[in-house]
Amino acid sequence: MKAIIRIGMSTSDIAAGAEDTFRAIESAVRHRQLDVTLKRTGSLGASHREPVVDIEIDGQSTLYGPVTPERVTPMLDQHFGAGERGVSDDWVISRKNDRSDYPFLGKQYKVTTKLCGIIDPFSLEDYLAHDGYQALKQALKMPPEAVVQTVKDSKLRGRGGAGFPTGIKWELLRKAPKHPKFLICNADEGDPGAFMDRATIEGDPHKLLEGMIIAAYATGASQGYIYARAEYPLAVNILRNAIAQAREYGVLGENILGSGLNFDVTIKEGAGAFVCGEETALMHSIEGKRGMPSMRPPYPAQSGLWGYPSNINNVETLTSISSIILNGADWYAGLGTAKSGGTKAFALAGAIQRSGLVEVPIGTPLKELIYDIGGGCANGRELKAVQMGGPSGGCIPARMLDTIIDYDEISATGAIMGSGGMIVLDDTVSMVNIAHYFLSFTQDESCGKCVPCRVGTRQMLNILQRLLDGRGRIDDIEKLRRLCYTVGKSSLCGLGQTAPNPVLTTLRYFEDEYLAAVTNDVQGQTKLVAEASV
Amino acid sequence: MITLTINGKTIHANPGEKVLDVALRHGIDIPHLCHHKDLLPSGSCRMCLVQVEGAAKPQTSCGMTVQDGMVIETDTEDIEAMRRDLIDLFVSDHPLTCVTCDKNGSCNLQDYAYRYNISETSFDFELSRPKYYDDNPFYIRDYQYCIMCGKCVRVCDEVVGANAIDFSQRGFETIISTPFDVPLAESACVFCGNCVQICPTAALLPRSKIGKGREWEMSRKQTICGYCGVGCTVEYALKGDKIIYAQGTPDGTVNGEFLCVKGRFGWDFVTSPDRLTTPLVRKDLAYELGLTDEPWEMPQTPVFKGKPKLSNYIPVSWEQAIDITATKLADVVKQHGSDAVGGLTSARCTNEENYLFQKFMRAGVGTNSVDHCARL
Amino acid sequence: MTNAIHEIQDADCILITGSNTGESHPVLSYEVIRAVKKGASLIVIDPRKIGMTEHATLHLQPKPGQDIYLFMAMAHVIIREGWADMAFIEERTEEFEAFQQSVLEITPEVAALATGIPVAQIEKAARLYALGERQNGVSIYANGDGQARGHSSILYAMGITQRSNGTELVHMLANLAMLGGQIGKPSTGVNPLRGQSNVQGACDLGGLPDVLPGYQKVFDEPKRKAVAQKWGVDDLPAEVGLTVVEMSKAMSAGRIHAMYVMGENPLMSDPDSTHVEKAFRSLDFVVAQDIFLNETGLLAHVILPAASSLEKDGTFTNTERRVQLLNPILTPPGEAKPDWEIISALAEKFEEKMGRHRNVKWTYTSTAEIMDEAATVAPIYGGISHRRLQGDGLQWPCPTPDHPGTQYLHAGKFSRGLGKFFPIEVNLPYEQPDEEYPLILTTGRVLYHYHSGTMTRRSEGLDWRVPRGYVEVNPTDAEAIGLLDGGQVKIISRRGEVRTQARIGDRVPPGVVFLSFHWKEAPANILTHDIKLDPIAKIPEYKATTVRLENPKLKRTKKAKAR
Amino acid sequence: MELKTKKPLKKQVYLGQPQDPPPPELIAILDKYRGKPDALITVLEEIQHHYGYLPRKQLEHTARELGFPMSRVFGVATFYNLFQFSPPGRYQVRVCKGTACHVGHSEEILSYLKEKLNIDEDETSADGLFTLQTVACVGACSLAPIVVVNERTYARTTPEKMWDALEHLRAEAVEEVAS
Repeated sequence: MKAIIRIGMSTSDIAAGAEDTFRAIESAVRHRQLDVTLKRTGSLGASHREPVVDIEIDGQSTLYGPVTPERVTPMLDQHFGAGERGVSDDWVISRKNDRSDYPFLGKQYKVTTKLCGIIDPFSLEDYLAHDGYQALKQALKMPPEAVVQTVKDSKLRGRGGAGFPTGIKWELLRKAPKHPKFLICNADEGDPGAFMDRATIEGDPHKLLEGMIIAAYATGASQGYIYARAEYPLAVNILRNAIAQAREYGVLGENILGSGLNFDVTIKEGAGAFVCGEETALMHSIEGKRGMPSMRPPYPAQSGLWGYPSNINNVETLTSISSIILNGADWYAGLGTAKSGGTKAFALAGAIQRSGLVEVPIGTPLKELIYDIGGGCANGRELKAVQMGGPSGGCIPARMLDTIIDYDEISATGAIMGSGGMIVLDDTVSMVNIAHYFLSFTQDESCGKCVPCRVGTRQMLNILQRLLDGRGRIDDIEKLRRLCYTVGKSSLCGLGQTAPNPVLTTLRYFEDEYLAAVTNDVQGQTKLVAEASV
Repeated sequence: MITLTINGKTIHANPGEKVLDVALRHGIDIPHLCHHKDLLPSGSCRMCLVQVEGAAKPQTSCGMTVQDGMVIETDTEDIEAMRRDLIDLFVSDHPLTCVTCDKNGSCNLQDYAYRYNISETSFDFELSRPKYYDDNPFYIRDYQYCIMCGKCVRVCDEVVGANAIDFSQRGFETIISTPFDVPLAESACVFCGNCVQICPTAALLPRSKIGKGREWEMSRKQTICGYCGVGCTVEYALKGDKIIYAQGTPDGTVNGEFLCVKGRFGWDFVTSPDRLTTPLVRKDLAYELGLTDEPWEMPQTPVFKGKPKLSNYIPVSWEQAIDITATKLADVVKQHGSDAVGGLTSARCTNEENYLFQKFMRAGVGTNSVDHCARL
Repeated sequence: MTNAIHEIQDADCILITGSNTGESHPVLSYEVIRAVKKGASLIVIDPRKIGMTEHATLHLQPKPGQDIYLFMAMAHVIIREGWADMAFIEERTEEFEAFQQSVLEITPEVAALATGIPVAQIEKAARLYALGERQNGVSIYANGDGQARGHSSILYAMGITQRSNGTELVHMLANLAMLGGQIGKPSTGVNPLRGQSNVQGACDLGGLPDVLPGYQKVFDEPKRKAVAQKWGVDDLPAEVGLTVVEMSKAMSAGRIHAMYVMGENPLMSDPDSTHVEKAFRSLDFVVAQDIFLNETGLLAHVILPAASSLEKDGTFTNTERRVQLLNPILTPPGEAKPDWEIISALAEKFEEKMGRHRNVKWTYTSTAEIMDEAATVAPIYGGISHRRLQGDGLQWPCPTPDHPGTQYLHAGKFSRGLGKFFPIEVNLPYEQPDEEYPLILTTGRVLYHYHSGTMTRRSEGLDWRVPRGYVEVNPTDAEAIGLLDGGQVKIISRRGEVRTQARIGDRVPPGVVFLSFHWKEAPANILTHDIKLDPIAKIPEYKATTVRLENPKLKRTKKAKAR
Repeated sequence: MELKTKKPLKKQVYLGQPQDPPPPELIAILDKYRGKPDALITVLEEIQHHYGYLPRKQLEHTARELGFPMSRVFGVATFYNLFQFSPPGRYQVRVCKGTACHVGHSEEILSYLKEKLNIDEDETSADGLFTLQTVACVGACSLAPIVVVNERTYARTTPEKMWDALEHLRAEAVEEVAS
């Protein structure tokens, strides 16, 4: 009998109490002298059922969750002991290897998160056993131009939010005349409600490294940086370990796998500034400066880190690469829509039945994601809107859930694809409150460099606060629109340019809520005017 | 040579130049608050946004390098409306106390508020940084007037290299400060005042200027600084016959707009009450010449132990002074020969004076023993 | 300066030695800062950690007086590594062989021993300077393939010249420049930074004992005669006169009986003040012409009140040889007059008292008229007139009225024809530390004050910032006498002692103390000496006086203990 | 305008910061980053990790030792959320402000704790036990609303439950001090 017990030990598992569960299982296994391989893994994504434990015996897997320490004994009894004693069906997530009996997992299509929750992120062997670094070996046999072309053909677009075609970005860096060149992985996942990148790194760090090395080979970069959030200590720890392993294995450092490629990766921990998600600010932060964005042009591909050509991709973009190389550009492009290939991961949260990390092909209707995978609105309430893209994004109303997940389609609604935060809002939520929430976040995180963002968002927030307090003035909505326009058009960087989005989409789809906030006061003001004229 | 079109006008520029610089040189007035020709572009004021053909969004002209065939509009209705809003936002965080403000008449923000006809903000007036520092005799810092253009930080870093100040905090609370808000004297500040010079508003003002008059009441005169050998052009603002403050001028030959602490703030010795205003003869000589009845003897206390005392002297007329000096020098020459007189000319006098002095020593007295402190 | 100030910001490498540029020439230091921010490399050679070292790529701290070894070793390395610009040397210079011979023995290892600077740093400095290597960024002088030698500029000041071997050091710097071909091009050259507003002009126009206006030697008969003729006299004295330091010796020796001092304060600025005071007191007659009553004025019999530079017109020549116009901003106080009017009246009267009836012009209607005359006398000013100086002024040499002036010297050809290499001999300071006087005192300036302080100490702000003198002491030397930061300390040399406040820190290395000479309460020149002057330039050795420190608080107890 | 400070400024000789050597533990940190111009943020992170906050004195040492202008050190330290200038309390109470938590009314938890502890955000309670902070998102949205105290996560919490938890911690601390 070959038995493996996998215990999800990602940050979210741990927050849900996975440490205690792990200890309980560990001591039980020792106590019972079971011949079982215990494996700490990343997260399977089913956050709503964490801590999650997978017991696999002779290839047959049973997935449990949430597994509290009290549930350990009956659960182990079930598989290794005297028989069934008190294991409730409610504890079981899935009894099928393909998880088709649990729609949250069964209906996803996993590429970047495929091995999360399956392998031990601290084990290089585990990664190698799952085709690890095969894509790199394959890429090194191709001319770098061909690698760039493959990525172009795959229709992979930057997963950081703006969706710029990755292959073109690589080509720009490849063609830049100056050396050295830098490759930066943006792992500063700053959107509230987004944790896809963290989960990916915590579940499968080598996949990111493999993507970076292939990118370095394709673009000619000699030094890589992973800019990670300091708030992600576990992810950073896992990455450090993976980098050390990769160096030892010979895929980082000089003359990688005998190909003549030299490339190494350094981790830079951010210190908490949302604006550092902006490329130029991120580079300033790597340089050890205040993370204030600078003007573009010059673009990073011309003059980036230390003034040298640089390329920034986010975690999800880079973790897509190895699968593209292994399975081919056509396969990847075929997953998505005509203009955009592959899959996209989302952190599904808010008023949803089944929350967690999900990955679906681009082109999937929102409805499918929310209802089939997420199980619809929680607590029997009515779904009002879906917020996508965090502070730079917007709210898509329930009636538009036929919209498919695609950069252009989502943009057309006024929201953005974003990095993958997806918050489901039910009918108890005030949309003015939501706009205020996101704007107060942006306003708080504004670097303060340019006036529209520094003062403009402040003034917008003041207006929203008034509306929330029922002190709205008659011209407030007009002013708000004017500010949205000016701030969006004239701000220096993406943070300011997209700051009005949460306001704009809520104004567009839920104007009545805004009007309601003003109306009271309109009457008041009318009354005042009337009194004055008497 | 690059050819581009701005507002329908064909313009030639050198490769590498920025659109804003080129436009300003050709008399196209693109509004700007954070731009300075000697500093790296920052793009923080957003006033110089222009519409570039083919670009979806307005572009920042101070940071944009000219390219052949560019077609640019600097004052479309959309852009002008945006600029108006920006000024509106600036003044929501900047008191429009122009009536009593010492910057009145030379304030860039005031100029734009005038241009866009903004007498008060249409938003909520909310002061983000009402901090006031009067911690040195050279200049005050009144941050309620600061518009965060960052020119002071850049000049301190890029030109002076002192790095006394930097942005601190973040967002709406961003402020320019010394480390831990220490007084300037305890920071790395060298009091060159170049930040004061290029501050577009009243956030940084020379202390000597405050309450001393309106800009338009002052006359301006330029000369060469009398301190070190660099030879900076300094402009003095005078009210009547009083210097109110000194500053660089953008077209200073050697120094551009920049000065040091002595050149900018060290001119007040000129009006010191210690200035010599009349020729003087020491009392012992005066007695000898019969100019006074009181006998007097020069004390033997070493000079550094004593204090310069005017009471050791009696004032005389110029005629007397010149006569006495000429007589005394002539006596020495007649008695001991030309080389018994030595002359020290001055590195702080003009070329003409030095020329005349050595001419006097050589052709008049007849000695080459003329020197100055060139070596000291 | 061989080159113009504005060229500095485009240099690829800047070597600063013996110049506290940030404090003594602040605005010129802005050019250096701008060059560094654009990626130029900066080598600072100074025993002290001056402000510029914060921006330096390389800060070399030679033991005071030993830097000649460093420069020679740099030359040694440049020749050894093949970094010398041989094409330039062959085409433009002479006597290279003799120079090469003189640095043959001075390997970096030898220099390292003498200066205390690691070999690797000497080699790096040699490379950066000779090849004009940048830290980053692209040289504006780079040609397409990026192979061109970068442009390196040397800036120096009194730290090099106020030494008993100052002339040799200057020759050595010129040798270095020629070795790398770093002269006669923009952003290169050997650039002395002149201290006073018009020290350059005072020299140009003959304020020196050995030259007539335009650096025409007094013993060069044809030139002297030509000047004499223009002035309307038969001939002029042909013997070289006395320098300022020599004058005070001559006063003591009874050879000089009267002094005419205009706008100077030798009592504060000359070495061995005690001796200078004695010398002045011995004179029959002293006339001081100044804007304030200074220390020297105290010993004068007649004081003539002069106008300050803000109260007169005329011209100044700055350190880059640029002649610029002054404009009066204020009127002189009381009866004070511009110096030229005073000299004019005095000369006229002097002629009269001498009973002469010569046709020598002493009376002028304006400074412009004086300049017109000077232009006919000094060929380098030949084309200069006030009318032409409107705007940006002119950089001499400007020999003719249609000459545009000269931005940098030695372009294509050296002024003297071929550039001459001077073989170098090692000479060290006269005073060497010993048991009694174990420390080396170097004097200099601070940002907020100017020369003997007569002006700046009467400026409210400047005096507020640094109201008192202080001596910089390394913690090691402070500890030895129990001296605390801010405590009183006595500095004693063989000539005298001063008492001042101590500033303890690592701005000076162990064994070195620094005192500026701005403070009459702590007159640094009480300590300095004029024993060994530079044999050619006659400059005293201000940068290496040996002293000892005493802690006045400690002295008594120590003595008591000894008993 | 008129000067707000009327009295004449006092003359002073400012001798600069005393140049005593940095403490050994700081040297150990700084030695790793000498000659690395990009290390400032990393150094500050390590200093904060060691001391729990950024002591002014150590920042001054850092600036001088590593050759950074002090203004830049201060500018960087005040820019990033992570850094703090005063010693934190024994427990760092961080209320998550992520979207899911916001929708789950984390605001109420924050204001309740503020009221109960009688402090504002980023302040430490008078007894030195609790420092109240907010965090943008801890990324455990399924457990919203969340409060993290030091390393421990309190999931799906409420104002009252959270206050109870803090009371419990306070008792623990008191007990520990007593013994």
